[in-house]
Amino acid sequence: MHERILIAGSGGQGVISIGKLLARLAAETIQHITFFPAYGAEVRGGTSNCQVILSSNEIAAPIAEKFDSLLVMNQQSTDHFMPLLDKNGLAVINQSMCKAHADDRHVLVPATEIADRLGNAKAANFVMLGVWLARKPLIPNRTVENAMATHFPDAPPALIDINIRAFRAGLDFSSSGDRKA
Amino acid sequence: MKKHFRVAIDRERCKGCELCIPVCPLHLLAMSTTMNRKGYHVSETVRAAECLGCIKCARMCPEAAIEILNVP
Amino acid sequence: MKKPEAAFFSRVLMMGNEAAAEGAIRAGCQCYFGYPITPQNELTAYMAKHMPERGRVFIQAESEVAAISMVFGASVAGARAMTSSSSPGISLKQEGISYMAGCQLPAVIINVQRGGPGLGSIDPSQGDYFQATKGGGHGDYHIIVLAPASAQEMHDMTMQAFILADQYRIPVMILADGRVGQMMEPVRLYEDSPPPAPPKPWALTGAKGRPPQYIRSLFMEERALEKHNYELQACYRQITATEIKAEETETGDCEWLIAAWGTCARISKGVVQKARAQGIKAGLVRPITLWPFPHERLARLARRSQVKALLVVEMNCGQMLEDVRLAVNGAAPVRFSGYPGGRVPTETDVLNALIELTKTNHHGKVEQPAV
Amino acid sequence: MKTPTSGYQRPASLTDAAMHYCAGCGHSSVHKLLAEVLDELEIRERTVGVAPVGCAVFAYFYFKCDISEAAHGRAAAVATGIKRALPDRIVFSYQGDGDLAAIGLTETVHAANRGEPITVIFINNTVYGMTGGQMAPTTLAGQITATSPTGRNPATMGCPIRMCELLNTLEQPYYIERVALDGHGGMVATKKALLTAFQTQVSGKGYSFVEVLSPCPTHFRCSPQDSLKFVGQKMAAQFPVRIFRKEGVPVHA
Repeated sequence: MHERILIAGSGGQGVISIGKLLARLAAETIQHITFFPAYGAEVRGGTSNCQVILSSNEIAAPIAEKFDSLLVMNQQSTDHFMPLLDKNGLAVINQSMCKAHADDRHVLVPATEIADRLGNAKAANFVMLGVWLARKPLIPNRTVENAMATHFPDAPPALIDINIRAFRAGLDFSSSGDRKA
Repeated sequence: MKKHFRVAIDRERCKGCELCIPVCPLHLLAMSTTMNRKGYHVSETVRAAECLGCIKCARMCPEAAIEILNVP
Repeated sequence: MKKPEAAFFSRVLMMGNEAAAEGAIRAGCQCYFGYPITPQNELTAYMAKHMPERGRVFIQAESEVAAISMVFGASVAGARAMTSSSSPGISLKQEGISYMAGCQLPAVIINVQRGGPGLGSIDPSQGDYFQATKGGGHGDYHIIVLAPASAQEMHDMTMQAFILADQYRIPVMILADGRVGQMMEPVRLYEDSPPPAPPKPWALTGAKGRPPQYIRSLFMEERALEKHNYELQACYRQITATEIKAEETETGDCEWLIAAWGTCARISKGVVQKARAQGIKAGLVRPITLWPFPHERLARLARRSQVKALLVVEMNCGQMLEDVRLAVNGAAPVRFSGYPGGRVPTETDVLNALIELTKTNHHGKVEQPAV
Repeated sequence: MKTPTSGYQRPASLTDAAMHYCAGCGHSSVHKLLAEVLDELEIRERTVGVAPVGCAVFAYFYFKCDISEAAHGRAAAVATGIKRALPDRIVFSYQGDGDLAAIGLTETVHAANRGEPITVIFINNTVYGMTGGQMAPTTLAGQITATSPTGRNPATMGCPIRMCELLNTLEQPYYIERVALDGHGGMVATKKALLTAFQTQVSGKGYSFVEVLSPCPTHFRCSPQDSLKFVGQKMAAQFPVRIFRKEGVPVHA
């Protein structure tokens, strides 16, 4: 197993948060992990992104050129990073904020709208994570839900609740969304 | 009983700055015409036995070259 | 016997900056003095949180110059002391580093390199190799320089740095970069009690029950400085004889030898695998101590008959390159693949450079390039 | 303090080394007074000093206490490091005007602002002595030095910095006093100020700062006696001699 993931969006969309959560939870079962939050030239113009590599083998280069998974949350990130998707890769695209043509490799999800309906548009990142994890079950769903409170100790319970519901909505979307497509 | 003092000047420490000379109320100090090994004209005592022990000269000496000793 | 798998679960995912900070704490660092600069801020913040709660010293100094001077003072007093910064801040610390080298004071300095010269960028860089290994400050001195390539090594090498610093009474620099500092990876934390510091009879702790002593780097007496410098050099020779570390990957039969350090070494490790998959017999030598530098190891490898050329890979315009050329001394051609703009090279970048190098091999040996 | 009738002996905290300072130099006087204070408070064996870069760089040859060098201007930061590592030791820095008020101004101000419980002794003689009498941050307006050959011109060279006043704007310092080595009275006052400063630290009260207006006969280009007059008249006119901060509270003259 060698999964290269890139999560990107605008600052405040919580892309670093879910990337870090993913890396932390993966560390419980997956031997080799590297997480890199872009902090330099890549984040100019208010964008934010992070890379997560999960592998059963030693990770030599801690930098990926192509990605097996892309989670992109705004148009700028989509434009910038879609060319980096591996030919067999999977892209989860926040349809609420991006125009992208659906093809086999793309899952279009109105993540911001779904989160907004649940009570907080900022939980869109967890919708995205749910959609992705339903397609790539590298971590048990329960692990993610259980970890919400411990990994975000400063978050108020109501927000954690919305995050969990957003995550579940993402999981559900993925299973039902396939049928709709 | 009246105490007696003696001014002791370490000639080799003295740099001849003369700061001790004007502070003595009894004018017991004066510049020597001879030099120490470093080439300074040094301060020396005249009428040393008259010292009152006010230690003003010792206080003034930057080099701590002056000691005021009790004489039994 | 192998340790039970439980140890695997006790590891924590940590940023390189934090892993270094935790390494320092577990090494018994008593005093930390820092000043904010990207991309090492997490290290300072980690120390701000965790040093005081252990009753140890943390100060956010008024400048890098002040921070290194506080390290100087704490080291004078016999404490294990550390500071961290990034390239422009390290330039400012060079004053204190030179003084500590002159005064033979142990200390640990972490440099999470960013681009330069000047403000440069905040992206990862390896542009401070010269500054670190050739003596960034004034005078005739060296410091030990260790180059980590992972969060785990940030942890382990920071601990090791304190041991080396105390052992040789010398400043030790961890020469990391923004990538290693910002990257999160699983880290197995050192669990034992801190390695004991050797006695420090030279430390200034008050002249109780012993003659007063002083610490200085000013030697005005006739030939005193000459003698002092020879003593320093003797110490450097001892370090060179015993502390050189380098890692080799697939060098046994390699024809194309990559030399790289830190992040570039890790990328190059991936390149070796990819090149071998294409039938190119590549190998990697990775200096772990940049000073002392593994000159002899490089020379030995370069002199092997099957080695056709070396490729030095760095995120700069060719700094370790000079040491490699000195070591190889004409035994094989040395080419360079550099990335000075803050961009971390990909495996493809380096692989292409390597393939290009193999193509220039027309007559069994590569011609020595001008640059 | 010793009563006059007990005589006077060379302080035990001074080594036997002959000091390298010029005849009538204020550094010699303050060294002597400082040594007396170490003796009287019986703190020599738990004191660590920090010497400056400047004329007093060799201070470690003259005191029987531990002393470290520091890079130029960094003495307050070095003293901070020592004091934080060894909080029960008595730590002082001894600095001239170039070291403390020019290159080391930042370190000086911030150590004071943190209220580091150290004692800072500031020798202000208005010139860089060791390098040959150049202009210092405290050089008086119109004063001729090697680098202000026609006299310090405030329009282009700034005005003399008053360090006590500057530090007295901070909240953390506990004791700040300026004294002048302008004669016998000045010697007594300086000794008293040094004693108070070290007592402040011994009793764990906080940051203490003593500025000593100090003669430099060589660069004042006059006799030691006349250099005392320069200190008492010219310098004291620019740098008022008084207590600025007592028990943590600013004192208004």
